[in-house]
Amino acid sequence: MTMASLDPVAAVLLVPILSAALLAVLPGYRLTARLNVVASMLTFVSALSLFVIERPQPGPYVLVDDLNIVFIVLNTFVGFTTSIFSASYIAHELEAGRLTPVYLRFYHAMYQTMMFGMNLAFVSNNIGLMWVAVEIATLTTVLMVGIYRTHAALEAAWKYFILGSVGIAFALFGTILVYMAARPIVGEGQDGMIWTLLIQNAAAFDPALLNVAFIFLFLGYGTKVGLAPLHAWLPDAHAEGPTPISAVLSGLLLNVALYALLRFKILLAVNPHAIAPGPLMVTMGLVSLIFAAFMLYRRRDIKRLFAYSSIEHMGIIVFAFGMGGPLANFAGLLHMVMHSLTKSAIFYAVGHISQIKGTQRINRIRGLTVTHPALGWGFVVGVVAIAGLPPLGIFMSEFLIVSSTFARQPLLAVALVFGLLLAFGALTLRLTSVAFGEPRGSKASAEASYVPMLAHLALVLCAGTYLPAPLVVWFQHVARLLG
Amino acid sequence: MQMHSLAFDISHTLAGGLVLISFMMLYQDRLYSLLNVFALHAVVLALSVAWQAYIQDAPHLYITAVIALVFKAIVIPVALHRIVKQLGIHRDIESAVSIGLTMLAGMALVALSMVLMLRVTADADPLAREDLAFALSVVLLGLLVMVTRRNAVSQVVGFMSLENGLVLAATGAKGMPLVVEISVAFSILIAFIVIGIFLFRIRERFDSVDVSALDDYRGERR
Amino acid sequence: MVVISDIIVQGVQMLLVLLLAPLLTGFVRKIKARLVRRQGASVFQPYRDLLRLLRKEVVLAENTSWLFRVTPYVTFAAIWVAAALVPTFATGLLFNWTADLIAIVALLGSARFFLALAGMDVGTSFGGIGSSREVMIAALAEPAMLLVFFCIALVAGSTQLSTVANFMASSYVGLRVSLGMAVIALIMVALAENARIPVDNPTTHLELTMVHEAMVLEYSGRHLAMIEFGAFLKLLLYISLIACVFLPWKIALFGTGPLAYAAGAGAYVVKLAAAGFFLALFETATAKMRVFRIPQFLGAALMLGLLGTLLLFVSKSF
Amino acid sequence: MSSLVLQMSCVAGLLGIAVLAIVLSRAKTSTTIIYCATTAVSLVALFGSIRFLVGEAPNASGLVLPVGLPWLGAHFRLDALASFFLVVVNLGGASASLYGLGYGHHDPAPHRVLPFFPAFLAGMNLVVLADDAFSYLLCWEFMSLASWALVMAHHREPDNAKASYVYLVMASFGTLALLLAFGLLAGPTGDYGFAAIRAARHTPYVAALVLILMLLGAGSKAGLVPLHVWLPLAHPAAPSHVSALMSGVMTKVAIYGFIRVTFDLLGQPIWPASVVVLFLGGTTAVMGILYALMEKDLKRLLAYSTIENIGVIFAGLGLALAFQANGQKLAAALAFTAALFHVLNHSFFKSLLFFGAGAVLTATGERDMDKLGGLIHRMPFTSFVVLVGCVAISALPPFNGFVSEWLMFQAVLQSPELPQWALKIMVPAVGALLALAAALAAACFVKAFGVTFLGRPRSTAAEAAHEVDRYSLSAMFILAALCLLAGVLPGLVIDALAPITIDILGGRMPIQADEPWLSIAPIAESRSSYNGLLVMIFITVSASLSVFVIHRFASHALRRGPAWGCGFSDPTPAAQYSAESFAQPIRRVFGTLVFRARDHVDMPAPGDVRPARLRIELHDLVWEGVYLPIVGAVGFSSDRLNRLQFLTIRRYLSLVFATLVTLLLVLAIWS
Repeated sequence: MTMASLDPVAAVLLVPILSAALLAVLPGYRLTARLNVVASMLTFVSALSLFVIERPQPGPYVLVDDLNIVFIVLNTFVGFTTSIFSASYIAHELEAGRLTPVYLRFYHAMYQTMMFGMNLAFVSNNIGLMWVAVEIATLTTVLMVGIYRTHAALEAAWKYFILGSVGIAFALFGTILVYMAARPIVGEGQDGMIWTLLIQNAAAFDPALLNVAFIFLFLGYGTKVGLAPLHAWLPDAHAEGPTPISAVLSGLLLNVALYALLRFKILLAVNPHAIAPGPLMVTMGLVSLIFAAFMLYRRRDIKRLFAYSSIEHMGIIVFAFGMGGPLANFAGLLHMVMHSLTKSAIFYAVGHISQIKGTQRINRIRGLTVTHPALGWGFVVGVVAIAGLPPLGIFMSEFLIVSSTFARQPLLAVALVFGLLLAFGALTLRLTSVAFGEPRGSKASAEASYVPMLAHLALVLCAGTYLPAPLVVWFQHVARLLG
Repeated sequence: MQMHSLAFDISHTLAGGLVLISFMMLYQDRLYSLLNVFALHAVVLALSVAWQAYIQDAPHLYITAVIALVFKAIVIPVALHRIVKQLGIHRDIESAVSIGLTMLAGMALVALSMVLMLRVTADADPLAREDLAFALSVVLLGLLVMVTRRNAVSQVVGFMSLENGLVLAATGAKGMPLVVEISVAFSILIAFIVIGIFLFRIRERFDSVDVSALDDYRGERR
Repeated sequence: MVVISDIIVQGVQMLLVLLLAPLLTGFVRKIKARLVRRQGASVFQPYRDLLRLLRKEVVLAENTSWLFRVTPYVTFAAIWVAAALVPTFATGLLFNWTADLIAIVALLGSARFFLALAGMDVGTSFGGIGSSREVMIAALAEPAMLLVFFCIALVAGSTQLSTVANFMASSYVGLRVSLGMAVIALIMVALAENARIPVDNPTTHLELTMVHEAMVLEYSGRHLAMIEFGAFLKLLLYISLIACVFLPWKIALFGTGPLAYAAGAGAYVVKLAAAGFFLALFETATAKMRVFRIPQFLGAALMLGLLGTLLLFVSKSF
Repeated sequence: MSSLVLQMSCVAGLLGIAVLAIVLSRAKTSTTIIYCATTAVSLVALFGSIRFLVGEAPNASGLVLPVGLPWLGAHFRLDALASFFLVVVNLGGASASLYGLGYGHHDPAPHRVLPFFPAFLAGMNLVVLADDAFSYLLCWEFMSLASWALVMAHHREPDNAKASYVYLVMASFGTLALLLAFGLLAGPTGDYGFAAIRAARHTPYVAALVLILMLLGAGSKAGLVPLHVWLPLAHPAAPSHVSALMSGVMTKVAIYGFIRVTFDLLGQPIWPASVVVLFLGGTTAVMGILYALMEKDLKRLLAYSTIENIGVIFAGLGLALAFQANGQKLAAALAFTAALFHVLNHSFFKSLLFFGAGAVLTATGERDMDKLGGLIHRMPFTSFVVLVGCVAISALPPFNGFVSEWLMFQAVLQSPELPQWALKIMVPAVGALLALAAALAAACFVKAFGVTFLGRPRSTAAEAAHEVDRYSLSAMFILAALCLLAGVLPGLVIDALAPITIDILGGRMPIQADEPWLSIAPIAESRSSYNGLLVMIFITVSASLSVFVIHRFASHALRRGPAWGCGFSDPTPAAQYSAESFAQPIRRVFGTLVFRARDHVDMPAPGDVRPARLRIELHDLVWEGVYLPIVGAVGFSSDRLNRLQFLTIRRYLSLVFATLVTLLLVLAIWS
């Protein structure tokens, strides 16, 4: 841990991997859970310290710039809160006997490994390394999705695994192509993969190669982002895995893939002759949004419901980045952050709910606000937030996206609004049935801490009404960076 | 980076050979023969990688070649033979699309990849260009195998041939770092898949592992 | 001093309408009787009826509330005020400025409103029939009347009855299609509003055909007297309305001394008589129509009114 | 500046009260405390806004808070228009709070009402004060959200779930429409401040689009047909004092939004806009009141009549647009004043009537008029004030409803000055529609009052009814008094509205204070004048005169006896006219066309003992023709798409493959 004080970047990477090794061997639930929390907190702290200390020079492997620091901090923060949530959640799972201590050890180790993978993906300055990191994160989540060993869980994991592998392959091919494009300019070997060098010379790259590369990268990482029609793994993985993992998947892993996409979008944007990635992203974003919105109506499993809502929001974000421009990019970033916070908060709530009620069937859950006021209203606020109602954060980003789009591309904005309204209808429909009406199901009080959920919601609420000026300046800078 | 024509021709022939073998895979309708063809595919890949290692005098590529040879050309096919026996998967492949159509689609894909790749501006060295074109077609053909075959084993085979395409591209890319690591990583991935098939007793096709089964558990039924 | 005289003239007018109203009804009844070769009661019979009713005791149904007892006076007062607003023999009277044509419609409307409520108050099915049919009729009659008044107001450039009357009397209005339509529509509305044949039969007591009568079925004694009196006034009001708007012949302008007033009053009586005669003639000549033909009848009035208003623009636009 | 600060601090106070309510949600005394607090704060805000409006030359003052959109901040501004609507909002808020002091104690779940009630008030205040697109929409949606929570207060009735759902979706639809409108106004650079928007030049294309979007957005909140469907569901579902706020005030806030954008931000209007608004207003008025006539649920009837009044207001605004587009300031001011006056009046009597409905609800537990009746004997005060409200809303003199109606007609009579033929023809037609609506409204409220309060009780609950508490009564009496006041002294109101017309239209009506005898003359006395005070005096004088004369000179003997009824003595109260039977003639006349109404009579054969049955078939054509198809389409497509949830992995792979190939093809063809 001494390194953490020395070099935060190293800490961000080392703390998780070391604690993963430690957790793999340590027995006992209480200790490991606590250790998990502590490790995540340390990671978060060291990530925060990235703001204060002067940044390390971009090396061949590591890079810290304005873009990824946002992601890292968000990532480590949600990782931290989720570890708190997972402590109480896993305790219940142990009592319920759905997990054995062995798997628990495995779970914690995997958790930290995944955090490591994601952080690595963020800080890596090398597109090959980034690829590796994303795959590490993916494969660990695959293993965790299947951790319950139920038929359903294995199915989900398997599906995730196969589709993920294809995605991996695509991403790799794209990466190779980028290298090929870069080689004549930046020369052979390591340099051909170093992001900072690439971005400097991208203007001279061979556009035709870049185009093909982008398509493969888009599909490869897009599979992880969960863009329709590459989304198939996402709902089941969310629904069958342990809820903390669902939270992390929605809140973080999707962002990792998105981050990779953004990197390459910037790369392409630099090259004048390459295709504009915008239309592609806008199309896929809209398709995902509207498709997911329709799918929301027929969901019966509460976790699948919110998994689809994640697809929907990823669609919105990709749409925003596809539109580009300072406003839309700002909105996209904001939306991404807000969605991570909100969606993970919702999954915390859903986790407690499904544990209390002993089911994930929506129609078996009713009148939560009556039986569990705190949980129920928290859930209400979360869903209201994710549905894009003020005074919560997502409203602001949606406001910016829609209004800025309508002024530029009215038809696109209309389609976007259509999707938003559809999704809104579905979510509120479920909300009214779950949170209100005659209570149904168990009324047992949950012995769980709502702190993570409430913390997230508080942040979202605050962001919806007041964004601190430094953060705004930061975002605007990043937005300009995204072009 | 002047490449004298012999070397060029050889690597070109090998790459072309890979594409050809991918086509052979497309019209296999017996499982065992498919596996054998795949073994051949792997061998040719190994050769081409080795050749690349030689002409680029990049010794680390030999490792990749060896992996390809040992792991893909021998271990995996054998393992799959075993599985086919043990799980009593019957021998002939039911394909979703008729062989003829598949062949036509394959042609189209190859044409597509050519069109895309030969756009690459001339100053990129021709070898890389040809290689990429072939690699892309191998990748696409592998994917085609995956989606047209209803049989888990043949789908794995498809995936592996796709991955061969990747390795071909990676090795063709002169001085590309991490190639070895990547090929190792992929071999592990494939091992996982094979083990998965074995563990989960996925007999006929991935379809038996279909999500509708999830719904017995979670009531996502229509 | 001027104010005093104003008040006097206004008072005269209010008393005049009060006195003439029963006489008009009696006159109409007499003519009707003569037309069907009956002797008929004397023209002063309505006065006698009223007095007798006033002397009788009131029998209230058990369920009735204070509303039932207040209504006769409210309706009477509303109609009376409305009548006072209409220039009969002279224009520019004191009250004329307090309200205009639209207000007159509204005043009659409030009279009907309370009457209909009173009908509901008893809690018998007859009151209900009466009220519901009455409001149905009103729902068509009122807009028709308003449209007629739009038409008039657009011609005269004012909804102020005195101004209208002056305009009609003084300047040469010319024969306007729309005014013709307006007068027809107004007459139709008047028939409906006063429960005359063909819309309603004031003399019937066959339950299912009656509208107005059903509504006031439970009234007796002085209450009935007030309501009857209100009805008389209403008839007078409509006739004098038509008279002062469409034939403001000899109507005295504001402030032209007593002589002019006297002449105006004479002319007014003549107009009333003529109108009463034609009314009687019309009623004897036609038969009552089914309740659900009434909407078509009034709808026609509505259309005429609207048409008149629209045609105005045609005639105005050049 | 100070007035604005005062308003803002009142809003802050309301929000604070909301938090307080959450804190002591379970406390016994919470109801009293909260409603007292809201009453006090609303009164302060009310007097502040009145002072600003009628005080010396109201000049707009702005305020920027460092919240909301970061680089913009939250702008708030108080001008004449805003202050008028603040008067409406806070008057409604104060009376509703006062009413709640009594009514709230009957609430089964106060902790589901108390926190949201102040928040709702705060939201409405903020919408009126907001001065940039973002804050406006934020507050707007916040208001919807709070009211939604209030509709959800009695969430155990299944109907309320549906009501609140439809409400929320429609509200969101409206917000998105407004969002698009503002996006268009703000332009790609995104200067969302109203000042910037006001300054910018807008092309006719933009203006037209914005108008349509505003009609969708504000119209859906205000309840313009065909966007009204949520209103009769949601308003009755809420607790009665909230229904009063939603009907009497929130719809007005929507109208404020419409005025703010179409009159203020868009600048000089174009005349075709007015045609659309006029048409929508007229049809909404007539449709709304016809719906109300068909209704037998008291609160739903009131909600539908709200739709009618909204239609009237929009018609007035349409007139104002028409005149303004042709630069006829005076006529425009007249129409605009009429519309605003009606806004004020409707907020009076609709709140009053909803309070009355709430009183009936607490007294009998019934909303179905066919189970009520005879309440005038058991609830004398309530029935009296409700009668006042009914008279006022039926636009009968000397009450306030008539004055605004009258002004409206005066504005209609200005139509000959309009150059465009379309308007020449349109305006009188709309006038006819308004007249029809007014007459039907009278019929509707005869029915409402007659069936609910008069006749004989139709159920034991109605027999056992009792008068309500004094807080509710006082709230109702205050509103009734205001109805009368505004009716007899309209001149004061008109003069108070003048600053707004000057602000928005640049013209004003003649100063009514100069007119003799407190009468009002919109253009000139020779054209038209009305004097509510005199009319009232004359009526009272002549009525009391006749009473005096009769009781002086004629008999005042009186005897109670059984009802005569032409000898048919019907023992059972069921034989009375019910709400539906009362509406039958009008159903026959209009319903057959508008609702495809059919009466199915099942008359048993002679000798058959079973009772004859009458079944009335009504179709809400808007719901069946517009909304059900949409629901069906969504359901259908989600069913179709839902199959994608059940594919096999190979199929998913082929999806991926297909996507890849398509993209590559696009690339090959494109570049």
